[in-house]
Amino acid sequence: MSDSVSLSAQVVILAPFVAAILGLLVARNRPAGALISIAGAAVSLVAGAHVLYAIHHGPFSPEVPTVGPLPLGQLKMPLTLLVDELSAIVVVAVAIVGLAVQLFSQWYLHDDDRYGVFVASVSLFLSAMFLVVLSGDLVLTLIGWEVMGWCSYLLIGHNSRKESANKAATKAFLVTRIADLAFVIGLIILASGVSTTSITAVIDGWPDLPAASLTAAFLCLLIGVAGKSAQFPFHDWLPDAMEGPTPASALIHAATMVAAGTFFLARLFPIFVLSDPARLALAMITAVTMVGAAIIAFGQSDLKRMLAYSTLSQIALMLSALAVAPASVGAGPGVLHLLSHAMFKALLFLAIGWLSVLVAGTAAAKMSGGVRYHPQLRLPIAIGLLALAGVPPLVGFVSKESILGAAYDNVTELGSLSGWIVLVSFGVTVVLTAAYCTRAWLVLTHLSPADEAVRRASLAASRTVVDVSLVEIFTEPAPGTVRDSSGTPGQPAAEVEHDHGHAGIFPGARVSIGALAFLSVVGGLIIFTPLVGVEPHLVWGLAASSLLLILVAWLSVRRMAAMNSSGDAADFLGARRIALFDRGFGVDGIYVAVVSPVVRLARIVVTADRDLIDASVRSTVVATRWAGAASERAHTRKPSDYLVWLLLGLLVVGVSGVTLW
Amino acid sequence: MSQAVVSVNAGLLLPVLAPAAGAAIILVTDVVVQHLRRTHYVIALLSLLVGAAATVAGLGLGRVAGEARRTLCLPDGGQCMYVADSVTSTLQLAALLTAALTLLLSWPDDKLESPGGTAVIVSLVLAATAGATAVAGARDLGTWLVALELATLPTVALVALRGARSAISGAVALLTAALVSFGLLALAAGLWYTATGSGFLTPVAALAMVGDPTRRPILVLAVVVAIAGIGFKLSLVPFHAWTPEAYDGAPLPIAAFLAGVSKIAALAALLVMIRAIAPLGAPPLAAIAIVSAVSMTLGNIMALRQNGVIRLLAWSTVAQAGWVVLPLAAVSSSAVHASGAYLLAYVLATLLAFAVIAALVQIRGAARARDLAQYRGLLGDHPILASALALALLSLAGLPPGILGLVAKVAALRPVVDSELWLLAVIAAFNAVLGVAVYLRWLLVVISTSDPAAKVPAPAVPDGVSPVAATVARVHPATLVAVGFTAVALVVTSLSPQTLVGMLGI
Amino acid sequence: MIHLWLPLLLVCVLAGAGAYGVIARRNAVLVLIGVELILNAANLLFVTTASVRGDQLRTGYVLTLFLITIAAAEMGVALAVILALFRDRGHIDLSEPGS
Amino acid sequence: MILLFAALAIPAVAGTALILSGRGSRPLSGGNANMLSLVASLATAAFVLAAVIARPVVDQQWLPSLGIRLQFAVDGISAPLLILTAALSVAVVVHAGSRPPHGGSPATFYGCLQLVELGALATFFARDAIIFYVSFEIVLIPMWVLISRYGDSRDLVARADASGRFVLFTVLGSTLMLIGILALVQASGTASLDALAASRGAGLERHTQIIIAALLLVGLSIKIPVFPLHTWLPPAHTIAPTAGSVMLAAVLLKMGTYGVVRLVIAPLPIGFGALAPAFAILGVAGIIWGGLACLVENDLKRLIAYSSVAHMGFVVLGLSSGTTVGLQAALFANIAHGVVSALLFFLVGGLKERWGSADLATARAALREVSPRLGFALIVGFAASLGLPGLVGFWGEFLAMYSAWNPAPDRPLLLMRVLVVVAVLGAGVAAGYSLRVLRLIWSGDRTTPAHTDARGGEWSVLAVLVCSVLVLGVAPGLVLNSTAKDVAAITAEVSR
Repeated sequence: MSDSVSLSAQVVILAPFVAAILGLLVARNRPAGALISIAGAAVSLVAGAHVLYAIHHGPFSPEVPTVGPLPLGQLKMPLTLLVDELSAIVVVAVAIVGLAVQLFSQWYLHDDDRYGVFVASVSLFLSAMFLVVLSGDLVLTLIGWEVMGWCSYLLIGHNSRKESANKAATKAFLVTRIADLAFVIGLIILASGVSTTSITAVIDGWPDLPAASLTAAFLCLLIGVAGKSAQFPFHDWLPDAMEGPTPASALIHAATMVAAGTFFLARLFPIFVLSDPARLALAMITAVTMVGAAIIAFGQSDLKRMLAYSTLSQIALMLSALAVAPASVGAGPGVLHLLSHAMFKALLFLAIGWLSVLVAGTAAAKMSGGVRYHPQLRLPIAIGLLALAGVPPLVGFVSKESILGAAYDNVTELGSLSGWIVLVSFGVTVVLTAAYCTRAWLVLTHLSPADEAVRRASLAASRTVVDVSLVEIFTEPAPGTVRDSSGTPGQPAAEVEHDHGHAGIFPGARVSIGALAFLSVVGGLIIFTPLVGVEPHLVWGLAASSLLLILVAWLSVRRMAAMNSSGDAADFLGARRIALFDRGFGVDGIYVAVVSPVVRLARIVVTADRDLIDASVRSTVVATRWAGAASERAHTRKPSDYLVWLLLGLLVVGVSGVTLW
Repeated sequence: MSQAVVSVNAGLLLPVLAPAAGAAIILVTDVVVQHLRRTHYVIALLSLLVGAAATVAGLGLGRVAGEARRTLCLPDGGQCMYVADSVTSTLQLAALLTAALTLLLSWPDDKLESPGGTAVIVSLVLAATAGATAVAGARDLGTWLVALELATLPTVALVALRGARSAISGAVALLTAALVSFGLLALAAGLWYTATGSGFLTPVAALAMVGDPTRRPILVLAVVVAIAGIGFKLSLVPFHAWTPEAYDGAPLPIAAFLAGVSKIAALAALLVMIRAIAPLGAPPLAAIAIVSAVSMTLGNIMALRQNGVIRLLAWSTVAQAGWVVLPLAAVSSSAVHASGAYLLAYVLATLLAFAVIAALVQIRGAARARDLAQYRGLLGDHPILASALALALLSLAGLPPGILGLVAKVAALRPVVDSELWLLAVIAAFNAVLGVAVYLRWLLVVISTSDPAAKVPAPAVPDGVSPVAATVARVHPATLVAVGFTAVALVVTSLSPQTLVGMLGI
Repeated sequence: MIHLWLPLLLVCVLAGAGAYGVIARRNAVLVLIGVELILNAANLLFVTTASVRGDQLRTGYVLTLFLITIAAAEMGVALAVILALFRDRGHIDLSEPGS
Repeated sequence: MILLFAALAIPAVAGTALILSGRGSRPLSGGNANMLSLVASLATAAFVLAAVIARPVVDQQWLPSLGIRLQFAVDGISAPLLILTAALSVAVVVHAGSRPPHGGSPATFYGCLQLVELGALATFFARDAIIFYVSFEIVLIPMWVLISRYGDSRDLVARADASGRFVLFTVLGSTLMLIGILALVQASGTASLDALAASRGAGLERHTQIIIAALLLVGLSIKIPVFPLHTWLPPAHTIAPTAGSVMLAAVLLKMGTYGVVRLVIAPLPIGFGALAPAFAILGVAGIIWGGLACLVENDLKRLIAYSSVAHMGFVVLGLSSGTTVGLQAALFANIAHGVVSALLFFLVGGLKERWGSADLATARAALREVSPRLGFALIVGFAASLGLPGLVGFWGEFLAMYSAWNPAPDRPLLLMRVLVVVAVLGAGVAAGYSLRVLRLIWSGDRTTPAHTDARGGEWSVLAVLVCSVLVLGVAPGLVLNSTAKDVAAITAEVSR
């Protein structure tokens, strides 16, 4: 079986990669593009499933070769894949979401002239994510990691005719890239310690090496993870990334890029647990993010952005599991939540995307009552929101409770600060999550007729560039979220022009939503299989109290919603505050504060390059001219003067000759 | 006076005797048959070629450290007054061929001369050439002084003979400098004699004083005063001031002569002295280093300002003279070879440049041929000449395809580096840059497309006649031969520098 | 060696005077005289050295004769050029810039 | 041996013939010149490829008086560069076929390209230090002619300035290098690069090594170019015609770093070790400096020139580390930059011709809208330029940083690590300027003024380069395996 596992693992990565290249070649041909992209994802799913099956049924070699080791002298770089239970199950989850997204895109983008390019990018994205998941080498991880970032740039900026999409794409890439700089250094430190980039060697070797270096490495890695997983303070790119088409959002925010950080830390969990300072840092980051994002999510006027903030919060949950899980528990709870989040969040995005097509918008006002008019969406969205809120027996409940259990174990076994931090923030987040889920549900099922009057022209006016500096990208408020003076919710630009008319949803897209909904319901059962390696471990007291909290949130949001006519509980906050929420409390300011000095510095550099460095070069020209003019004057053409020179020359030559010889 | 000079090898002396005899024959012929022109040139060229042929045996080609041939020796196996080793023979060959090319260049001009002027000019050229070949072989103070003066005085006359105003001031500048320099050389000879007690400019003589430390400063003084005296002839700063005046004032072929034969004679004289003191194990000569550095720098800086090509070449001579003596700052045998090699490369390239200018004088007239701005579009109008000029300029700049110049630069820098004269080497590097600027400034004009707004009408090239044929038709055959010979020589030596450098021996 | 002082001093004086003449005089003929002084200094040096050294070849004396001859030839050319200069400009002032 | 001579003789003869043929009564037409040049380049490429496979050795007397021998050979380090040179020479000719040169006779243009190729090939073939220098100089005049005659003719003063700067800077550099070479040859008694590498500086005093290494490094740094000796590069690139920019960036700059490996690191390990920290500092300064300049530069060609400075900074950093990883990184980054800069300059050169200028401050049609092929190539080019993993630019940068984090024992560890941190910031800046350019010209909704997309020769060249960027990015072993053995030989002493 070992050969077939290796082959399948390679196919998992190669299939979407080949699909991406082929897809680009046939980008103009829509059916071919659809076929190739869907086939790519499907092949990956099959191969992934085979890997998952095979490794539980027989011996296999975990190290799978790729392009061969690189000859780098002292540094060993085997560039192998690492197949084990962890990577196999995540591969399958990613492949499911990927296939669903590809199927859904076929319908969602059926009138987009760049459909072919889009699905090719998605394929490449999937390939990169598979690479991260299957990677047994830090460098391969980095490759997948960054390629995903680049693909996210392409996907978010898919509608490159629209300025806001371009800005969001640029922002997403730059923010994650800057965080990745630290990530690269972290990887270099890890590799340096053991002179190899093999992950197994890193895990085996580091326990014997100085803990300070390990902490340094992980602090660097955490910055990268925070960037990629959109954790505070790098979180702001993700809500803006909603500018991308909904399938892209589903892909980026459900199973792949943002979860890659979780997966990577889970992969390195055996040595991550050795570094308490790094774990504390992660706990604090995630605590801030999970609570903050959940609060902001509640106040969003745009339901898609609300989902984006909920993603931040949920990712923080997964990461917090890694920050607190005792070594005995392992990375299982975090990974479990990764899987469950992949299912229900993909479900939610696709379903909201579907709805947005039907109601032509994603703003809360636009979607108000949407589910009532489109009952076929009632069930999927309900399942998704329930899972998100963590209501039993849906998959969200199972995974969240296992995280809770891990935190509890931490507090009881280790009693560390991070355990407490996570436990408390978890409790707050449960309430808030239930609250915004309830709010969303109430909005979607609101009775009053949808306000069809609000239609704003696209912001994507034709671009007249003078000089777009990087500052500008960050200084303008996120588009489509500004409410005008009448208090009418602004139309988010994302889906405005996306007019599918009443073209019926394609069966493939419908099936994919159905499958995701099914998995969200029964996915929790995975805990009873050996696939994840998590002991069914519910702390009943905590589970009961979290259920209680959910109930309380449900009731209070219902009350709030009932108090205003729009049925939107968030209106309770008032227009001004919601605008503040929509801007994500202005975290953009941090980026501006970072970027504008850089641009100022760049201007100084250009000036210095011209007026200092190059001026010194030019000064030689001036000096030469000046010397030429001076010596021109000296050459008087008088023979008598020349005779004086001659004898002076004799003097110089004589003196220098006699003294210096 | 009991010892007489016993050995006289006339064959060995032929490089000196042939041009001298040629000069005599021409003067006699002129007395007998007046108004001859072509005959004089033929006689002169023949005598120069005979002399050149006589040098071939002494070249270092294919021989490993060939034994020097000597004559005019003292009887008891003592020292010789004339030594023809590979360096000597090569410099002699170069001087003779350069003189021949100069004559070829002046051939078309001779209609302008007064009747009988041809004989005077040609014989003066031959006389100066004889001086140059003699000084290369001279190993005693007397021959050295006389030969050097023989190489110098006729050039003053040659410059002055044209009688134009500019020629007079050139001649005066040249004359005054020559006179004072000769005075210095005489002093240097006296000091050498005082220091060594010998009239020979040989290592044996120099080594004789090693035991007496008080005489060493006198020897040094002799050397540096000689450098100052020869510096004038080599156009080294600050002894250079006559150069632009004389080049500009003199007829073009004479300027070429000054740039060629005169420089060969001067370097030959300097090399005689340097070789004499080289075995002393002398430390680097700061005097030469200073003079070399200043010459390069000033020459290049001034050349950058010139708008007339002759003056530009004059200043380039000053700069190149700095390069020529650069290796001599390290007093060694390899430095002598390097200096000789650089000189050969410089002379060849400069001659080609002068030959092209001479051809252009015939096509376009003197005024246009001397003005840098008028070279615009030359590549389109006269591709052959422009290509030859480009090759010459690039050789002077030391850039491929002028690989000869490049190799010369390598050779010149090597002794400097070997002696670890880092500062001098770096100054030379900067001057290499300045030099490139000088020659590319000219080349840029040459390869630029001609300005359509220029008032000068395009040369009337009939349709169907290639620019090459048009060029050939309008240039005197002698000039064409000169251009062709130097160009081919430059190409061949660029492909295989060994043919030139190897002459100097190892 | 004390007796050498005088001739050598004279050499220096002659050379210095010649150099002064070369530098300070503007008249071309006076400059020529300066050069002659330098040459004579060299001659004196040769003779002095030869008398001390007892050179078998009599180099010093022979060279002195050589120098005198060369100087004569040189003066011939020089005077011709100066004459041409005078014809051309009407003066022989070397401090006038050339054309 | 025939292979080697043929690989050098064909461009030499073809170049000379083309230049001279432009001067006859019936000058060669542009098409014929292109065809002739293409045939010559292809033949050269074939012989180079054969030479790379057969590894012939030539050792002949050339200038015995100065002890210079015609020594040519191929080894693992030079092989990738040779292939790069030969391939790009074909590419520039093909590209010029669909975008012909302006400003003078086409035959001369192609002739100069052939001579540039000759010089570059000879440099990489050379096994004698002096021959290396001679070859190094061969490229100068043809490149100068390319810039000064075929360059951007809108501002003639700027053109003369740019071409002059190029040639003068480079001559200064190469003459300093010559002084260094001569000193090296004198000190170690041989001019053979192989013998020099084998001796590893044995018998040379530390201070001698330092002086020689300093001379060589300063000289070569001008060519690379290393901050602050880079100011000739932006104007030269801005003015040069597309083919000139490509050869300049992709081939000529490589001669500098190649020279550092051959002439400094291999024969003077101790001297280089002493200077490596300073060299690394300048390299990293270049990374930051070039990157920052790109953030606000408004001329696209200048921008790419500055990004070249930044990229070469990574090469310098890798070289300075003194380890096998570092050398491998530098050599790979060399090739990577060759491919990427060639791609970008082909693109930008084509864009400049279409737009009439390379000014970013003017509103242009979005490339993605009007010319998707150019847009695609651009996005791949800049992705590679910002060092995106999986593309060719990544490996050199990452490995260079790794190597500097773990430098050879005689390097100051703390300093090198600080430099890595700074360099990584430079990589961040690279992302900034790359995205800035993409935002300005790739995305957006303008479709006016419309221009044509890449077709024919231009598109095939771009496509091949895009493929190389991908293939080398996915399989860096193609280059690294070639260089590994010889690099190990060089660093064997250093790393211990």
